[in-house]
Amino acid sequence: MVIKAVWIIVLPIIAFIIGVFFLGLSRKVIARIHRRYGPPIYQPVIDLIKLMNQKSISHGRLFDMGVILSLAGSIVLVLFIPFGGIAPLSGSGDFLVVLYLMLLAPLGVALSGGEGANPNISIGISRKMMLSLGYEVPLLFSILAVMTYYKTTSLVEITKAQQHLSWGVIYLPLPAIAYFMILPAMLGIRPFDIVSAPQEISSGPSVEYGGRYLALMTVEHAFHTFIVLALFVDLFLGGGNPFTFFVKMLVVFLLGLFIHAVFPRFRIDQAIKYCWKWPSILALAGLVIAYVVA
Amino acid sequence: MRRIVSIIILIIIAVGFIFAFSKIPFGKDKINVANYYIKKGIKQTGAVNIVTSVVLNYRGFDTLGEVTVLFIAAVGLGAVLFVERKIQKNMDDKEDKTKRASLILRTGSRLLFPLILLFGAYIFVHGHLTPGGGFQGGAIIASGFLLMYLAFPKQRINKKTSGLAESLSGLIFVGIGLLGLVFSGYFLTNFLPKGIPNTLFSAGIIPIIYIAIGFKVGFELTGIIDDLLERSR
Amino acid sequence: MQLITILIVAFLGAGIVYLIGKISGKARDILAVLASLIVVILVSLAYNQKIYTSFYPLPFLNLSLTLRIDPLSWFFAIAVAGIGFLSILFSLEYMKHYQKLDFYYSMMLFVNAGMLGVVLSADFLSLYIFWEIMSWSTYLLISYKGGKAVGAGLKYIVMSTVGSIAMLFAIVSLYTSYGTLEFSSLASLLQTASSGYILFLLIMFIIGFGIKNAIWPLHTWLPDAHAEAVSPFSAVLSGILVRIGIYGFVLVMYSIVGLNLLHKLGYGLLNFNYILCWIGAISIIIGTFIALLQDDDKRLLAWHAIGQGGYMILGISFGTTLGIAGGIFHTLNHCIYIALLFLVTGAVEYRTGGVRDLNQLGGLIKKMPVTFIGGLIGISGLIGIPLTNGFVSKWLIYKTLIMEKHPFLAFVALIGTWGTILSVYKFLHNIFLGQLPEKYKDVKEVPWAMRLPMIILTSVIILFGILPGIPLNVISGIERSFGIKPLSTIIFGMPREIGELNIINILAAIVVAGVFIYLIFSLSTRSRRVNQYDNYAAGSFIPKDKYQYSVRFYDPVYRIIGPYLRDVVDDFYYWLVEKSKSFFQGVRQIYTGNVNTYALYILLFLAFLIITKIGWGLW
Amino acid sequence: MSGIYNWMYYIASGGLILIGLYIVLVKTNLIKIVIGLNFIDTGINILLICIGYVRGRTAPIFSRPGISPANVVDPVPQALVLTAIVIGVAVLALALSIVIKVYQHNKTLNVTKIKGLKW
Amino acid sequence: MVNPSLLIAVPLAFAFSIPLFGLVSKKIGKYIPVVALLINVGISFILIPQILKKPAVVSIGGWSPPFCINLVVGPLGVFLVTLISSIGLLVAIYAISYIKEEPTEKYHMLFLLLITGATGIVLTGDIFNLFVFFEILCISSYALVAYNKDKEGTEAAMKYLIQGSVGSSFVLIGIALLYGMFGTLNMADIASRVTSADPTFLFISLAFLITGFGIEAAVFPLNAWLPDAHSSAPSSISAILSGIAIKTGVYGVARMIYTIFNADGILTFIAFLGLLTLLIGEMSAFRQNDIKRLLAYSSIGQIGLIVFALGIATSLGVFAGLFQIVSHALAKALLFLAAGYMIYRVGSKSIDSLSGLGRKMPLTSFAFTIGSFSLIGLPPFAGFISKFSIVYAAIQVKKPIFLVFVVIALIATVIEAGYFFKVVQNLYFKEGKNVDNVTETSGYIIVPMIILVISIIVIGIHPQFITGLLKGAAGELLGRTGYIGWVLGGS
Repeated sequence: MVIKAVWIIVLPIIAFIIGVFFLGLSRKVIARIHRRYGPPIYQPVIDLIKLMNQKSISHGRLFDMGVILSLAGSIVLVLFIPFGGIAPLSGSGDFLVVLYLMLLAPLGVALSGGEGANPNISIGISRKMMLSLGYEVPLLFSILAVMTYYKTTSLVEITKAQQHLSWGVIYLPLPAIAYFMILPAMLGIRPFDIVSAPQEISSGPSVEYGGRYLALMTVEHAFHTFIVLALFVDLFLGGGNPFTFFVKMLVVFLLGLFIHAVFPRFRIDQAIKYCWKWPSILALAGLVIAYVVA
Repeated sequence: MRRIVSIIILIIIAVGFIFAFSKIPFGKDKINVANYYIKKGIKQTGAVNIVTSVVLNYRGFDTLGEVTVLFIAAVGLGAVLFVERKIQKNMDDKEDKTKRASLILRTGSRLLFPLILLFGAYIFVHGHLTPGGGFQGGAIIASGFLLMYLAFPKQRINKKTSGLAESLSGLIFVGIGLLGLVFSGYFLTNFLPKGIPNTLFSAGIIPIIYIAIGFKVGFELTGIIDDLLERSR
Repeated sequence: MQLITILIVAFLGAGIVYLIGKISGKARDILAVLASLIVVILVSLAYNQKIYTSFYPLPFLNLSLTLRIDPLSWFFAIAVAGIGFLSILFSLEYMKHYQKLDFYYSMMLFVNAGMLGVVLSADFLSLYIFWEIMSWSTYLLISYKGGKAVGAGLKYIVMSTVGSIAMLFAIVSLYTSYGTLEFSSLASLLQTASSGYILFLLIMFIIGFGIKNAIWPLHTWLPDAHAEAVSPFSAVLSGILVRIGIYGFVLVMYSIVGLNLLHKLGYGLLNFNYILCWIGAISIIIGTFIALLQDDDKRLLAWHAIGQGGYMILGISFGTTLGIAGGIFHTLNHCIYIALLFLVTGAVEYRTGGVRDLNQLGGLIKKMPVTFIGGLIGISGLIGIPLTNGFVSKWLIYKTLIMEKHPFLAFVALIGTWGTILSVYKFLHNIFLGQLPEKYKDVKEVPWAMRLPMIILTSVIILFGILPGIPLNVISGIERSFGIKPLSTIIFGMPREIGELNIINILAAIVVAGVFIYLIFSLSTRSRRVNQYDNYAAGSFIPKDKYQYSVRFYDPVYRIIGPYLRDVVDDFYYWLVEKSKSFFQGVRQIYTGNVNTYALYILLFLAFLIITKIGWGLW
Repeated sequence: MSGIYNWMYYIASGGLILIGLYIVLVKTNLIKIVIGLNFIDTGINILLICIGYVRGRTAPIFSRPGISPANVVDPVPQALVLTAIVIGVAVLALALSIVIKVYQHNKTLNVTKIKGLKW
Repeated sequence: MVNPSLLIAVPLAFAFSIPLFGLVSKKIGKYIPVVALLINVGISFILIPQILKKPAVVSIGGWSPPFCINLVVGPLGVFLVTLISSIGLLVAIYAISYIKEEPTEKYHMLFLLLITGATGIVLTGDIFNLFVFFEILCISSYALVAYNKDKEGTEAAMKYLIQGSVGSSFVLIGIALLYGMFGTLNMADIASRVTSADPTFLFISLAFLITGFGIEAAVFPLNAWLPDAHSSAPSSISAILSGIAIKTGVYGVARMIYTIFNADGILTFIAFLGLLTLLIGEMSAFRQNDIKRLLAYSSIGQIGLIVFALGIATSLGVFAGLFQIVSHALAKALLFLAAGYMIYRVGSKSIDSLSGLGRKMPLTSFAFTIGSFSLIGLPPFAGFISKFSIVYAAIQVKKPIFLVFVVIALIATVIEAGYFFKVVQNLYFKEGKNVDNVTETSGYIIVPMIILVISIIVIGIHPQFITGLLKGAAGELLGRTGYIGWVLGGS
């Protein structure tokens, strides 16, 4: 019980650190691919401290609360996703709960941005919504394939079933590939950075954010990155202890970054069509196989 | 097209008729219920004319209906051809297109009219004795009026009086029926003494009803003629 | 006696309200509220009772009308009474500017009374009678506003009549076969029936109840009717009236036919349950994704009512403990949040002068905060965000689908949820968020009589979201009465053996995390409040009132999916109606007006009769 | 020969009825149609009389001596015919009056042209 | 015991006396039908309990049954007489102030005679007498249809007259054939002898009779007169024609088939004919824009339903058919009365012009609504019970063909619901164009409508008021040996 309580406090911190690390890493890696030097890996931390002390504007109560809700949702989510076998709250909610809790963060941003009353925000949120509709199709197919295959809705049991190298990716390669293909869309990185495209819509939903708002959003982004990757590892790569878990996350992240960094940015309709085409077909095929096999 | 279809249909119906008629041999004695009337009619009704006894006694109710039908026709005709009095006056004032009848016709009809009336009265008064009766007599009376109309197109019967006569004679018919109900418990029963058959004052209510019918039919038919004549102007 | 009292109060209330209304408008309003309140109280007093009364004999048919209360009927009765009361309360202010209010209130009470009658009936004849009363009074209320509502009302009542005759057919067939119409006796008598007959019955009842419940492909009346009815009545209509269909499904499938027989129907994939759930799934897809395309807020909600109906069907069609519980619970939840959302749109209409076009609204959050919160919580419930009631029921349904190995159905359900998110966010965003147009500068929050129902419904959503055990307890009572293994519940969620769901932990986690972040947030440098025009526009000047970027909010998606999402069923019905109209037109040409022809008909008939006898020797 | 003799009256009555029906079916003039109706009536009256006739017997009026009950025809059809004639007259009169009105309104007697009411 | 012959004699006497009263005052005439029918209603209500105990056979003229005309007052007769005189009474009250076109006293005479004819038809036990009363009914309705003397009325009357005369001729031919075969005119007597006759012959005479009565009953191919006549007559007459006159035709057909000929074989065909009538009627009504024509076509449909129910020929089926007669008579009379006054106020028969009348004429519109709801068969109105019984009866016979029939009949109900609901919406929920100075009716117009509304609701809620009578009536139609027994005294 005490251990659990400790983990409840520690796990978000770990997630935060890993997430921020990935943020910094991605900037560095992309810079290197672009033949730039890039900022130091700890740059996001510096940014955060700076932002917390900057002045900012607010458009109203919801503008504030939305950001808080968004971050709180992400933090809570961390507690439900096993991290190397550690999942302090997984008994209070299964994968379905996770799927729904994943909604809190974008909803918070959307609400907050909505009150921001900036056309760019509206466009950004609209794009975010549509994009999520796009990637949810293959995502749900692959998740359902996993759940069908392992006959459970509990993430803990899914990871448990993948002990001893009997990873999900071996039995369910197609859903895994599909998940991997939409990973950048979920993370909002290239070529799916349409939501926050700085050149087109001035960073979209975060255009009105400054100071502490931007800081919290960055933190949220870090958590989000952690969650998406952790989920992938849990579902397809068999979890493992915290260290191997981290390594697996890192590998997935870098792979994704390398592959996707070279693509140009999609238009939103292209993105949706892409999501609904290959990843969906693969994931659906995976689901059918899982359904037949299970 | 329509003709051909019609003829085919009519042929089918004709075949039906043939089938049906072949089961009713012509001229054979098929009298069933009517034997009762033939045998007991004179005794029961006092009328030697069995047809009359059937019409007014055994099947008196039909006759009441029949009278009603004629009444309806007269009333309905009046209703359908009704014109507001004012308009009619205007028409009268304009001009009268009908020609005056010839002298021979006028004189002849003046001569014949009372005779016709008398004959009609004779027919309906003797309805229970001889062929004839109220309807026939009424029709004869109406023909007398028709003659008068031909001879004197401008003259009219008094609508009010004729209406009253119609109404009263109808009421007499129903009233006699109701009296029968009162006296013997059946509607239209012959509650009066039957008298000696084959004399004028016999057969109880039959002559009374026939007289009423005679007046009624006479006035109704006259009324119908009058109405039609009125519209023809 | 108690049940009879409820119905008498309900029906008499309707009548008296009309008469009083002729004397005084004020008294009528008070009386209407009182009548509906008394019904609520009376129904809640009947909690956990089992009553069975025969209240009206029809000796010439050898039948008597009966009423009963059991967990199922109580559950629906309280929902009916509650929603009825709240929407009448809401009407007090909302309807002020309308005319024919006597008629309106009386019919509202009448619809409620009809629904109560339906759920309290203990035999099919009384159910049918109350069902029809409910149908025609609904029709009158839908048409109440005139204009477009007339067409909507007609569409509704014609489809409803079709449903009624299907139901009537089934009922009469039951009666001729078994000589009784009481649920309890039928339940035992039907156990020996052939499965073909059961299937026939079920299909007929599904047509009957399904048209009310607006399952695909019987849904086409619903969007028009919901959109065109006055908002308080839309709340009743969508919240509970439509869901009386679910009551019917549950009643027929589990209370009367029973699980044993249900599972014997059909072979393999052509199983009855399976087909029913695919119908539900199609309803979800059609409903939520067509909702995405709507620009009229009530129409959008209306399509969601169809979609959410699909979830309920999905839940109840499996006949597992979890599934039935999920389906019934979702019915209740839906009734709460959709009623709330319709009241919200009503409030917005009330203050903006009847604007329903999402593209013309915006930014009302600053003017109508209570309404906004209602809307927010309402859509959260509709989506099923954790901590709102919709979450628990949807969770139960998904869980059932995955446990029963129907991943494809689960996919449909989940993707339906995403469609829901998109469309209801648009609903919320376009009404309350974004720029406030100049013309709504002086809009005020709605009066208390309208706020109160919204507040009550909002708190119920949260309450059931956090303490799902309260309603689930009643629902497990319902399941017990069906003879199904009842759902074991704890107050905060599900016990361990069913699945991992403990709302209180989630709540605690979110609250703690939220408070923690709020602390950090407020410790950091303060921010400055600015007005809505003071924001970043890349340096360009944006004129007022041209600042709406919410028109055609999801345009790229429309372009991709729009062509596939035509309501073909509706088109088909219209085509059918048009074709039959021209056919009818043709039929009446036989009355040509020519009397020769008429005589020809007569003789043809005679000749036909003769020829059948002589020619063919018939008869 | 006796066959024809037996059938003659039936043929007359049936023929009148059929002719009347034919007129009603085919003729377009209202007056003619009314006359056709009258044909039918007459045909039926003859039919009734035929049915009541017994060969070799006399009218059922016992006003002269020598007429025995065994020697008279059926009185009932005669009574019926009386009624039927009156009804026929009534219908005829009413029909003509209505025709007069129709003519006033339509200025024609052609039924194919009087089609104000249809469908 | 009141003598049932008074039921005919009283209105007849009053009808004949109207010109006499006219001498006293022109105004009395319009009250005479009310008085006469009030007496009739009283008599029939006194008769009901007595007749239910023991049917009465009353001879006219005092001879025993086969030898004279007699009235057979069984449950069916007394039921129909009560219906006829009640509806007649209400319509007579309505007509007091509705009929303004001269010559009103002639109208009232004809009206009273029409009712007399209908009463005679259902009471008489003699087939030729039936024909006579049938003619009374028909001829007075020809005259009344033409009563307005306008273009439509006379045209409709002309068409009605031609078809009606052909029909009566057929009836007379049928009677002549029957007389030729059996030598008797008493229906019970004929009924007791039919088994001895050649079946082909019997069928041909039955064909003539069915066709003849079918024209008045407005069964499908024979009903072309109905829409014209019902829509062009004065509305009070439309109400009577729809409410009563066509029912007597149905009575005629039913009496012939059930009692006289015992023609079981044709019953399914009759049911089919009814169904066809129902479909054609409802389909034709659907596209109408003339409110009275719509109601007229709806009458065709409802008659089809009645005939269908009678064709089921189980005791429940006949019961249901008779119940439908009641509910249709009440509802359709109500509809015609209400529509009649709306038309009078608005000045147009088109449905569109009735828009918005719900506000201006609330009571009339309410009456119209109740009537149409009852016709559609919605609870808690009378029409529901009858429709339910019909469906029940049709399914109960357990013949596949009747299952198909009942499905089709129910589909026709949907069509009917479609157009009636449209009209109701028109009344209440559409903006009226030129109804500003339309006012509500009052007095003699509204009373009958209110009574009809109340009776529709009361019968709908408490059908037991009439079910006993209807059961007896159904028993009379189906139990022909009983009928023969009453009249001829055997068994």
